[in-house]
Amino acid sequence: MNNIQEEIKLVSGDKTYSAAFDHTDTSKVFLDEKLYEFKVLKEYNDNVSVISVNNKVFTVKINQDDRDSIEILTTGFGYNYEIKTSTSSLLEQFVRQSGKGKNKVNGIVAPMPGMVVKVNCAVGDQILENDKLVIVEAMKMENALGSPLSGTVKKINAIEGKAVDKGTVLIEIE
Amino acid sequence: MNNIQEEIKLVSGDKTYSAAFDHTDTSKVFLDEKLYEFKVLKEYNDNVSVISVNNKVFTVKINQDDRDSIEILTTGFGYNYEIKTSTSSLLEQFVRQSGKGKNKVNGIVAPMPGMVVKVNCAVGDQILENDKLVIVEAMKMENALGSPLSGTVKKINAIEGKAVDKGTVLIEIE
Amino acid sequence: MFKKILVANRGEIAIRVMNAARELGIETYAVYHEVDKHSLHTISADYALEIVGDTPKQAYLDAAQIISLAIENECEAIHPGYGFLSENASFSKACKDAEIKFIGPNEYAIEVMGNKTAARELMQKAGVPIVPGTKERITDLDLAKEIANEIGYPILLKAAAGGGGKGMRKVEKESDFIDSYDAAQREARNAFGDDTIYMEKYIVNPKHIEIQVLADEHGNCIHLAERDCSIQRRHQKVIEEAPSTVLDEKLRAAMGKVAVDAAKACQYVNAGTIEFLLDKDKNFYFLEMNTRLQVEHPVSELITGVDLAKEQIKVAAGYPLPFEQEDIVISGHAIEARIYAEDPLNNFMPDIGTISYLRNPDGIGVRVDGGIERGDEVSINFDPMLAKLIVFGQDREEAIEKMDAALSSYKVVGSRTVIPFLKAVMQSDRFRNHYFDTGFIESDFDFKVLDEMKENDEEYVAAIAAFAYNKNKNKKKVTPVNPTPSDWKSKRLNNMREF
Amino acid sequence: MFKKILVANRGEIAIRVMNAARELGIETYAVYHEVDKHSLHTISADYALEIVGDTPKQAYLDAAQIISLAIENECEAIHPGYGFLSENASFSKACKDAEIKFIGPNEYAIEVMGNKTAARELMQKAGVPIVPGTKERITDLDLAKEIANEIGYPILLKAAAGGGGKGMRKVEKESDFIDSYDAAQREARNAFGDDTIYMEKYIVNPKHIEIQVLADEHGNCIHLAERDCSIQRRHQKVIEEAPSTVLDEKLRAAMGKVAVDAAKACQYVNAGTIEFLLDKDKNFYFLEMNTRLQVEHPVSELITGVDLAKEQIKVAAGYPLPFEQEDIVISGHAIEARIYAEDPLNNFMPDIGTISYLRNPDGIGVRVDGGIERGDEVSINFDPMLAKLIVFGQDREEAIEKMDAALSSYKVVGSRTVIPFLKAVMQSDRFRNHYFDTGFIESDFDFKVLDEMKENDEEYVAAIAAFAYNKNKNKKKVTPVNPTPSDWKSKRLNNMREF
Repeated sequence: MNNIQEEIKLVSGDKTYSAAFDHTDTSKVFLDEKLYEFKVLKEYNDNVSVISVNNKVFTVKINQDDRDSIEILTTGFGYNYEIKTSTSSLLEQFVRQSGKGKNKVNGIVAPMPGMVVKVNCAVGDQILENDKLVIVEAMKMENALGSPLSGTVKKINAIEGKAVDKGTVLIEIE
Repeated sequence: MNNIQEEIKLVSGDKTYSAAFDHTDTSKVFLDEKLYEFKVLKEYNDNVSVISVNNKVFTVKINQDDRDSIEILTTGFGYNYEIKTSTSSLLEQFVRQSGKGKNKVNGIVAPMPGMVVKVNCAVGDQILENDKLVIVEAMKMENALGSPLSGTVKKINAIEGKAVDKGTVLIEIE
Repeated sequence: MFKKILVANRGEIAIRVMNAARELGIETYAVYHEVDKHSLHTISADYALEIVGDTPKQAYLDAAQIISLAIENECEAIHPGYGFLSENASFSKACKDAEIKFIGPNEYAIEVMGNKTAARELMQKAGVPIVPGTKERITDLDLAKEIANEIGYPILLKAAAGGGGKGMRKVEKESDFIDSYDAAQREARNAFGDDTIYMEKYIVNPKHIEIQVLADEHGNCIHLAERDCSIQRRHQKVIEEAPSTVLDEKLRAAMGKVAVDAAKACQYVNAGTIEFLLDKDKNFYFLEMNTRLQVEHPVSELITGVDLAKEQIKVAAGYPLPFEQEDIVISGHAIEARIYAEDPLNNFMPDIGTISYLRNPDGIGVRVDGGIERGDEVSINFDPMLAKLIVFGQDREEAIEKMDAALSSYKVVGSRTVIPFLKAVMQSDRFRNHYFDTGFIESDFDFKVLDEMKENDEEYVAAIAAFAYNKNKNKKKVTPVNPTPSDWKSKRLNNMREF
Repeated sequence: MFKKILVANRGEIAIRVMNAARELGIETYAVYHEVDKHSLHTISADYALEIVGDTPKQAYLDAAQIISLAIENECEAIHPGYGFLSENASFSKACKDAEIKFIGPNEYAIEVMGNKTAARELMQKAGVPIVPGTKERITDLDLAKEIANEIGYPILLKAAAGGGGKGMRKVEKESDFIDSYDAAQREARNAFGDDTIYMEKYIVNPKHIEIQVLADEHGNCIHLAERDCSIQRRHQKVIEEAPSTVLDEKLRAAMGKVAVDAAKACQYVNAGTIEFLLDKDKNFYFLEMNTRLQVEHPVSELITGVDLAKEQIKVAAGYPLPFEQEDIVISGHAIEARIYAEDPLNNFMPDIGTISYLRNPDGIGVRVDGGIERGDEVSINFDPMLAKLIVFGQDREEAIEKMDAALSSYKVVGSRTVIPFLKAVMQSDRFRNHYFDTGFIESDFDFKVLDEMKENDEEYVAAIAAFAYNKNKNKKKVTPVNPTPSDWKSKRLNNMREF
């Protein structure tokens, strides 16, 4: 492992993997010091490719944006990783210490596009985690959406009868 | 048919179709004065598309080069058309009159890539149409290729044991 | 036989029907809304006719427009598939008035069986056992609560016009009654334009068993044994099989006879299904009749050898059934799994997106009735069912092995799917030992298994992420062609398990 | 049961075998040459191992390399598919020496049945009827001509090591003998590295009937009825069906018994096929034994319900056959059509190219064993078979209807295919009335039907050409991005019918 060029960390939930690369050979990756050898067998449109990893075959879609996070979609599952280089780790540590962590949504987010059928709360209501605060209809099914946390309803963006996009913050809670 | 912009002829073997277009609406074609209406339902890579013609659905690959000839591949069949605009018709007439018609291959052409197994003639041989002059092996099968015309062997380009590409003129005959 | 038929539907069922028609030498006409012009059913037809509407749904529900297209194109019959116009009595009648054959039952059967209250009454008269409950529309909520107390909780609220779990609510205790009633009514109104709700006893741990019937215009009516459709999420079927492991020859014959009686009672013609709840003591209760071809019809086809879609067309063309009850012999075992674009790790939330890569499994005893192909988008306009995977084995064990293997061969990349969940069911002891009822997913299935399945590959997938990062590193230094970030992240949200 | 097997093949048969293994819970290892790394069999496997060689063929034939990969990856068995190493006796032995199970017969059976002369002798001893002819290698051409005169023309020259029509020549008259002999010998040398040729009586208008056998390591050997593979071009099968319409129960039992005797005579284990010629008087003659799974095995699977690839693996793992002869009941009718990238309007000349669009038919009773997907190239490196389409119907008429419909649903765009030809066969009276023999394509099929089929759509296609011209007209005025003309024209040549 003399040719190791760079080490990164991949963070997925509470798991962290250390990856190291051989700069003379991009087909090799050391993950937690175990060697993985890669072959790209086939590439399709839309970032889909078939890759063999130590000869094991995976058909995956690899979504990568500029903010060093990668999503790997297999048949059925989606895996998300934040990439931490030594620089980004330091930066993040700094940001965290300054109390400006990543945006965490405090409230209920529309999990998919749909129509707001009913809002079950008002601004100022004290609510508990899992309280069903809003009902959204999508693909002909009603879904009662529960609060991810206990707190007070701060703002209501959902309007009965109106369509909402996926990701819209419907109810803000603090 | 007041908006007719241009008329062309499509020549396929001994058949000729006259096509006219409505310059206000490219979804319409008049072929031998019958109206055809088009919708492009879907487009794939490699010039493949699904087109409805008077609501009838065709999945086709359309190969068109700059020399105004079009090939349409369906499942199973290939259709080839030479496009004659009024200009090109005149030009062709002129060329034909000058005795410089289209290149017609005089001889045996390799119908596919393969290996020359045997040459059954020598330069100067008098041969008849359908005489099997050369044997080419391709996809593990031997194919004895016959002459498309009677005449004299002018030149032999096929060498036993050598690979040939599709379209190579193996034996020239005059 | 007809020369041309119009298929007034989309997706896999439209393709299924067109395949059947093609075997009978019939030319097929698809209808499509602009947003559906590239869809597989459109491009699979011999002819494709555009229908217009503010929304695709409106277009597919536009009876008058569809009938006039059929007339214009000299189609002699219309197959409605399932959903859309398939259980619309006035559409059946409108077809008849236009002298176009509706490939399905007459308006009377649709009408009466489509109304839960009327259906219960008719079934009771025909000697079909029904679940205790109200026979009329709930109007007086206080009275309704009294009746509920008499029947005993849990009770079930159901939309009279409903089906497929929509407008349906289980009520555990009296204090939940009003909220559940409101929700069921609202859902029913939105889904069916009819908010009539009735209630019945909630049968605890029942099996959902349904009997396929087939009747011709000459008075012949037979059944094609049962399907066990107990594996459901949100009252909607996910896995179906035939035959059921809990029916013996005697019970099959008894339920079959009742189903045929039910069909005859509503003067049924064409293919239909009588759904029953079967309790642990093998009591069965009429649930409803689906007056159309069902999503899960293939499992019956595979164990009986009868092509139901083809028989539907032949019956509509006036042919008598080519077999009698005693000719129907069941052999082998069939299982169907619905391939939904839903995230089983997130409460089966539909997951839209582009199916960037798709490869169906193949081989002996493997059938895929699919509605999409590689590159197609899964949109919110329609149900998130991508395809149905149906397998046939010499026995149930082989069918399960085959389903498990076929699910492993399935490649769907671009949206989350229920495939891992389906695999987990095939591997679960409860399913293998046929110890499951309609509460299986809600109560008995261990979702942790899915987390474990996901973690199984985690090491490799993390390595792939690292590999991709390393490979793309240099690329990222050049100015991106498209500087706007891709939107995949905004489409993925965490913490959605509890909603 | 094995935990891991290596499949030493490519294309549809490798995928077929991997499907079977997956059902048995076995992990699958594909092997691929660099040019095949993107191929469907490679990307369908659980694991894919690269094999090297100057040509892909050399790599797939490299027994030592493949065995050492199997050892390295702890694969307990190797399935050879068909072609390549499948009928290589020394490979079977090398596997045994390496303590890896060869999924197929032992070296003795391959050796003896692979040599036409030795096979004839052994069969004659076992009481299997054989075609009159030479039993030894032709060495003296004058003597050979004498024998030919005795047997009577036409005679057939055949490579001892041959199979699938390679190294085979029909000789109509004495004056053609030498030329035909030279050609057969040359072809045999190139194809098999063995130019031994023998000759036999050419049976006029025979049916090609073959019997599937299956034998385990415990002395059990049964047959799974016959396949009729009479529809051939260039002595290669295109359409196969089971059962044959010309066999009755008695003849089936007689031929089946002879086939089992033949298998027992060579101590056969695993799946194999005894090929016969059947003349008009129902005399049958041993042709050869294929000591491997055959391309057309699916038709037997569909009428018997036996999964041959799965049974092969189970037999190799030491399991006894799970059924006896009397358990094998045939029902329904199955037809297989091979989807070749060949131009039937041009003497079935292989047509290479990119399969720019591909869509397999689907539905009840339709099976596709395929080796390619949309976007793949058909190269000259391998046989031009894209897939096998196999259908099952309750009877022959339904199977034909189903095949006809499935062929209409098939979409293969990018190379010419035999699909229109296959459709024409399904629609031909001769085939429908089962009045056909091995001379069907050469002598009885009317190729004008194909011209008519092509012309049927001509009007629409010409309109499409005009539409495309008009649509692209404006585009052509801008400088083309790629100024070199596309090469499609150079790939298409006219006047190739007579070659």
